[in-house]
Amino acid sequence: MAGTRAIHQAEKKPAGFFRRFVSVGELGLLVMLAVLFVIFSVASPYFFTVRNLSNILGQISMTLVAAVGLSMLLISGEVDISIGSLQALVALPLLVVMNATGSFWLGAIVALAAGAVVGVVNGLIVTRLKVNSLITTLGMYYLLRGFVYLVTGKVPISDQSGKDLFFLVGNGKLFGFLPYTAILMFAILLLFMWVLRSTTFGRRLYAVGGNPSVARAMGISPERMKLTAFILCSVLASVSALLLASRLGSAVHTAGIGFEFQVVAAVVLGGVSLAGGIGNLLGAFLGVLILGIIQNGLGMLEVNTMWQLVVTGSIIILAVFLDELKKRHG
Amino acid sequence: MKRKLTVLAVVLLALLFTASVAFAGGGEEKAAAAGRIPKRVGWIGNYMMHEWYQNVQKGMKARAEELGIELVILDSNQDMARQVSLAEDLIAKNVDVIILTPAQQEGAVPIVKKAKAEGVPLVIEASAVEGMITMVAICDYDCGYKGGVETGKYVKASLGGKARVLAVDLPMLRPCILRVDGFMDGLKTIIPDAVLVHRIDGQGLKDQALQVATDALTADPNVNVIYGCNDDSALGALQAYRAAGLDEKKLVVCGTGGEGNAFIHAMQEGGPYKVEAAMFPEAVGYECINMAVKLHNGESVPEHYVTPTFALTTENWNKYYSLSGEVRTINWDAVNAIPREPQCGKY
Amino acid sequence: MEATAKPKQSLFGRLILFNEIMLVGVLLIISVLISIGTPRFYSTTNILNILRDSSMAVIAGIGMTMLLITGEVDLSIGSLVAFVGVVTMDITNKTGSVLLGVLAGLGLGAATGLINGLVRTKLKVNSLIGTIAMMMILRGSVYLYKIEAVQNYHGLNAFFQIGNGYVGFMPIPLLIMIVLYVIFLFVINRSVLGRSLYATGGNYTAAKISGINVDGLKILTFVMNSILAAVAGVILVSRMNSGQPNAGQGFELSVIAGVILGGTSLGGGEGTLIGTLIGILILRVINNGIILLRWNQDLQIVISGIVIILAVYIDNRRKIARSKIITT
Amino acid sequence: MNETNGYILEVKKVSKEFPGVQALDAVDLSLRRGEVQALVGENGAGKSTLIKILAGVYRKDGGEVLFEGRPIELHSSSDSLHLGIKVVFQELALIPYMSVAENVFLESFPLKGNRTIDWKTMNGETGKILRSVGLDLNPSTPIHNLTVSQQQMVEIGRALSHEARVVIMDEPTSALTPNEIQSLFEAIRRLKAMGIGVLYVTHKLEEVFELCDRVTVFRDGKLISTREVAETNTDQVVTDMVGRSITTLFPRTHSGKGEAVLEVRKLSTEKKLREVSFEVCAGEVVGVFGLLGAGRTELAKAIFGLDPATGGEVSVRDQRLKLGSAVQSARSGVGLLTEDRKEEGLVLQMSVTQNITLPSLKEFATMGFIRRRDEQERSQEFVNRFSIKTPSLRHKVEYLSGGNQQKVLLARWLMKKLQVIILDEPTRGIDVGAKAEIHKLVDELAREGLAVLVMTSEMPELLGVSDRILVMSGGRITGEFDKDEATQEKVLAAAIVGGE
Repeated sequence: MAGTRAIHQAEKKPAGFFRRFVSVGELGLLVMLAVLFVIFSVASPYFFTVRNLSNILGQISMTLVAAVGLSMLLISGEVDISIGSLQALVALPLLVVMNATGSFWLGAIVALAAGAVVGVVNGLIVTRLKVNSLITTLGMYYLLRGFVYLVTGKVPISDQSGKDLFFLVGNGKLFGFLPYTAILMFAILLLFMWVLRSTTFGRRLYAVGGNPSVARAMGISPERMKLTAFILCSVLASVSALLLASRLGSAVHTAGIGFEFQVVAAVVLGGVSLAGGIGNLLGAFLGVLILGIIQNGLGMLEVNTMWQLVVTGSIIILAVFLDELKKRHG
Repeated sequence: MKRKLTVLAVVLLALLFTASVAFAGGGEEKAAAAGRIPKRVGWIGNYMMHEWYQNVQKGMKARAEELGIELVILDSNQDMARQVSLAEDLIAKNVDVIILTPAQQEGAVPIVKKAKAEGVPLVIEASAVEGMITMVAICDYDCGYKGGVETGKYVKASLGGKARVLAVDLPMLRPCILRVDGFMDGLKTIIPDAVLVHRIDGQGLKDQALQVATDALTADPNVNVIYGCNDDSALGALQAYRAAGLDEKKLVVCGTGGEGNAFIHAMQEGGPYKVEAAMFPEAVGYECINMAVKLHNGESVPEHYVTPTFALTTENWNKYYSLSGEVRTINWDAVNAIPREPQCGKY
Repeated sequence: MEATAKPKQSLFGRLILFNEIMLVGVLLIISVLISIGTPRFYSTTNILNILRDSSMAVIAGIGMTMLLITGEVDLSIGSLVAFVGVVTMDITNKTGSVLLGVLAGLGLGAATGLINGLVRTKLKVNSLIGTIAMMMILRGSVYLYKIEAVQNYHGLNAFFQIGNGYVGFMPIPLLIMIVLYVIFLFVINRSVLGRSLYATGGNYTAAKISGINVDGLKILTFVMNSILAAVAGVILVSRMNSGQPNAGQGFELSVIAGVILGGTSLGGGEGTLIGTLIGILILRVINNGIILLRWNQDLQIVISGIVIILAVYIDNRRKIARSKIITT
Repeated sequence: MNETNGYILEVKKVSKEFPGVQALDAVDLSLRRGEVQALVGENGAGKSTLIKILAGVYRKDGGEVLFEGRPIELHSSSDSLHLGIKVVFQELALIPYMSVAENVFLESFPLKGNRTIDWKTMNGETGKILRSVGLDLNPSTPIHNLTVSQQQMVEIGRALSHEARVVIMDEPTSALTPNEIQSLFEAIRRLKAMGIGVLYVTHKLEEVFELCDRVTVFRDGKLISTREVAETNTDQVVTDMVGRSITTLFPRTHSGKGEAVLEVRKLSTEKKLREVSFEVCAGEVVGVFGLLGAGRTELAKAIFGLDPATGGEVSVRDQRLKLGSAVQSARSGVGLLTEDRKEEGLVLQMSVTQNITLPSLKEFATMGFIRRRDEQERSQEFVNRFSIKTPSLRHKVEYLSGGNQQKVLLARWLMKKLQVIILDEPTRGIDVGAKAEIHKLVDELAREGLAVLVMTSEMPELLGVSDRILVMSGGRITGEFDKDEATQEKVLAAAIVGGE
């Protein structure tokens, strides 16, 4: 069956198709991006300014950091929709520890550890108990959120440590225009671009997502790879949670509601396939950037929320459709 | 091939941004500091699609027009992360004053800091944020309290002096908790032995309130007072009560807010919906603009500017509102005449 | 081999039932536990309340089950419920005719389903993403249509009755649910259409080769799903006696959760209406019990989450066990 | 390590059972260092099962495997890989969206430092390896851009790229052209020289005599013989393989042909077919032969309308079909038995009955509702008539043996009144017994006056079952023979013309 798949691939697609496919893929998004840039710049004098552009970078950073993790998970052939609830969860240990010890770093470490634990749980349920990842994380989506409500009693934990560092992480800017969050975001993006392209782990992730049985025949354990992917996804979601907490200056029980859909939409928009094995972080980045710019631009144009919803929804459908079109006629 | 593309893409993006830096001159120049009246005021609403904010907006727009202020209205749509971004957007748009309705109080602290840093005056609407200069808001506790007193009177007069209360709360928001507390305290001043038999979370949504109230009323069918921390909560619970086939003669409902026209219809139909702890959103919006002007001119302002609240009843509601078709208009004189508490009984 | 096969078969037969039996067991256990905690649970009023309240989720669940059987999903029904409610109420007010209002609501449902179906089959957009987008579009549109809640101005009693009335002791919504449930029980288990749903979800190409018009079938299923969701929307708006643009938030997930809990697989080709009914009731009973017991309401989502994962895990064990018995 | 006997790999009394099939029945096999041993036998003889056991894909039920004299347990693929047992599977085991080099080195990438993948070395090495098997292409090309034969060579390359002690090849030449085959043989001889043991599974006897030192024959899961190639000949091997003469295997009773039923004119597809034209008459069985990737499956799918066609026309009894509309073809009496049963034929979650009646449901329906009893009775008929071995009608097809699954699919089409039936590799992966039964059924179909089109890559099946033979290569029809003028040589010659 693995074979027949490979054969069909080979015979469906004429040579050179892949090149066109990739280029069309990213270039298509780049064109879309450029078009949006032009439209918004023409429509609003405030859009195309250093300040606003640096704002955009700051604003997309949370989505992107999480998107990097989710992309890798999707490439491995699984999905996680509990990251929104996770954002609310991991902010708790951060704030609690930070208020207790006065150390941001200590808090951050504990928070990331907490995130990793959730990743392990998700991963084990999917790989060991063989429960479909969408269902598993749907359960977690409820479970984590409820847990947060219970332990916080729906009272936010605000920052008593008065650490400037904590505020700066999410709100500070280098040279007054480059947000620290953006620097972190690009660092993480480039790091994992490298991981996916240049490390055994990265390539094997594609193998596992592309065809688990073949991977297994090559002595790769899909289970172990997917588990790792789940952990990475949760940890990166936790990093985004730290940035959010810093931007909010507190741990808020309602944080991250609907975040998971936002990230999934952006990543798929960027050409990462829900089927696994296909996609790359450059695409994911462009997907996030496009949605971020749409949101910011429509805000700049004072478009009301109703129209924002309608427009964003339509653009998502359009983008995914174009992607499909491209895949069909190479 | 792929690597080439990556490079290409990064380069392209880099270009776009550097270009923008070069471009930057245009938007960067601050709007020339205005005279007495700010040129542009920006409002970050929290849930603009909700009727309450629609009416706050009415008041704001009315006042802004009177003073010839350009009003920029944005909506965080209950997304805290978005709210911070929008604050940045507004600062980028060089507004003279920002009015903020926090999607979440604690979550708004960084915005206060940002505004301070950028030297943009900030008016907070609705709920207090640590480190803020000033807030325009009702007193939630006192609003509920007034509702409680008025409800108590009705209970004493028509329901035999016993009050068993079902409160449909929204514990997610502190103001709602305050309202329920206030309501009970107010009620107890008239009916000392009033009991809060069940306090449920209706999420401020009518369908949710309906569902949880259905269950709660099964647990305590002998409830005779329903209090909702907003109108939808109260109306949802009332629907549940009706559906349960319980006797409407034995019930009084008190809603909070006067967000839209729903409570007026409810009162007009002559059912158990007797009391509305009104919060006059139009007035809130109106005062927000006034406060914005004050701040712009560096006048001294109170930390909390209290806007009026009043317990409306089936008899007197039309002194404050008139409804023609679906358009409700506020009677300013009556509303401004309402005595306002210097500061709230509880925060 | 015939000889060895025989015992397997009977065991196989029993195992087939296992999932539903297990679910019923879970439902009973939970009910008993709650009844111990509070006598009120086991009262006709409460049972009827639970059933009447679940009717909306069950009706929508029928459609969602069929959709999942064909291997698709629809996340836009929550927003649709709100939109249908507002339109139904508004048209009823404008025309003074409940019938027209309801028809308008169902029409809107059908149209939405058609669009979802076309987006899936013609534009080939994955239904998960496509309907997330539709969820946003509908939520935006309902507010654009009417920003404030629409009241039942003429206080039409007929309208109020749809969701709150009784026939004898039987709540009308429950009656509607039972009728629809029985009809679709037959459609899914006994009709060519039903069989085609399973075939399409189980093996797309095989279904195609067998002469089933798979894309047409999927579109039809999307439409049926949306119409059923619209029926739920009509019941909800009548129960609220006003069209609320903010209604139905999270409705889609709670329905899907119930359906999955009922043993319908996300992969397509598997699922039963019985399971869906029980699954949704389990979740509803949990919520009901937690309030009756005056526990912290936040436990509702925690417990639901745990139950979902557990149920699906057990169902998997069952499938694995079965395949072992058969294949070795 | 044990040097006393020259055996690097020994299989002793190994058995494996699948539901309904005893795939391996206590077989022995021993492989010397530096030897090329042929393993031959018909489909279902157990060759592939043994290979999968040695590859760690299946677990053996009984017996033992010795590697260099030491007994070993192969729990997973990595076990065999670490021992240096490399397998080239018949169905390609490659990852379509990854590059050639990555697929070759998937097992362990060359690293720079100890983290980063060393693309330069990897591509370089891959280039060398590919050239060593006479393949010259850019290592960074993604797999799905290659022709099937190229993919096959890449797989072989992968087996050679690592520390191999034993190389097992499962019909590696089925898709290759003569030149490619020669370079493959050279590569294998190099392995031999390096003292590597090669187990070479094939059904092409000429290869056995050109390349191999010994030949082992399996039949119906049992070891029949192991002989020195030098001391045996084709006839002997064939008798071992078949155990009976070809004629009894394929009872072709009927060959009265009626008027043309299926007519294909200049049928072309974007990817493969080039103006294919032919016709099939009522009661006629036309066999279509071609190497892997010649376009057999594409032809079947294009005729049925499963794949879009770019040009040409297909008509059934002078009624022209809408190209690319499977629904219409199905409704106008065309049936398709796909090559890949599980992926494209059966609905695994459904019962035997439900699978059989799927295309003819309407016959059992009144007003769209199914008359369950009718359905049960009719399918029971067919289950008996085809002697489909199943515990019950409610039994899920998923759990039937390959042969019985195939019979279910045939029953499906016999139940429906058809004009034309297209059978794509109808006996792939089916044990010899069932195979014969299926050939009987094909004959039966023809006798009922259907036009039958059989796509096959099995020479004996082709020669046995068809009245007329079409040979395909590179998406074209490169030869047409009548039953009696057709010979293995002629057919193969035509199949290689213009092959990729």
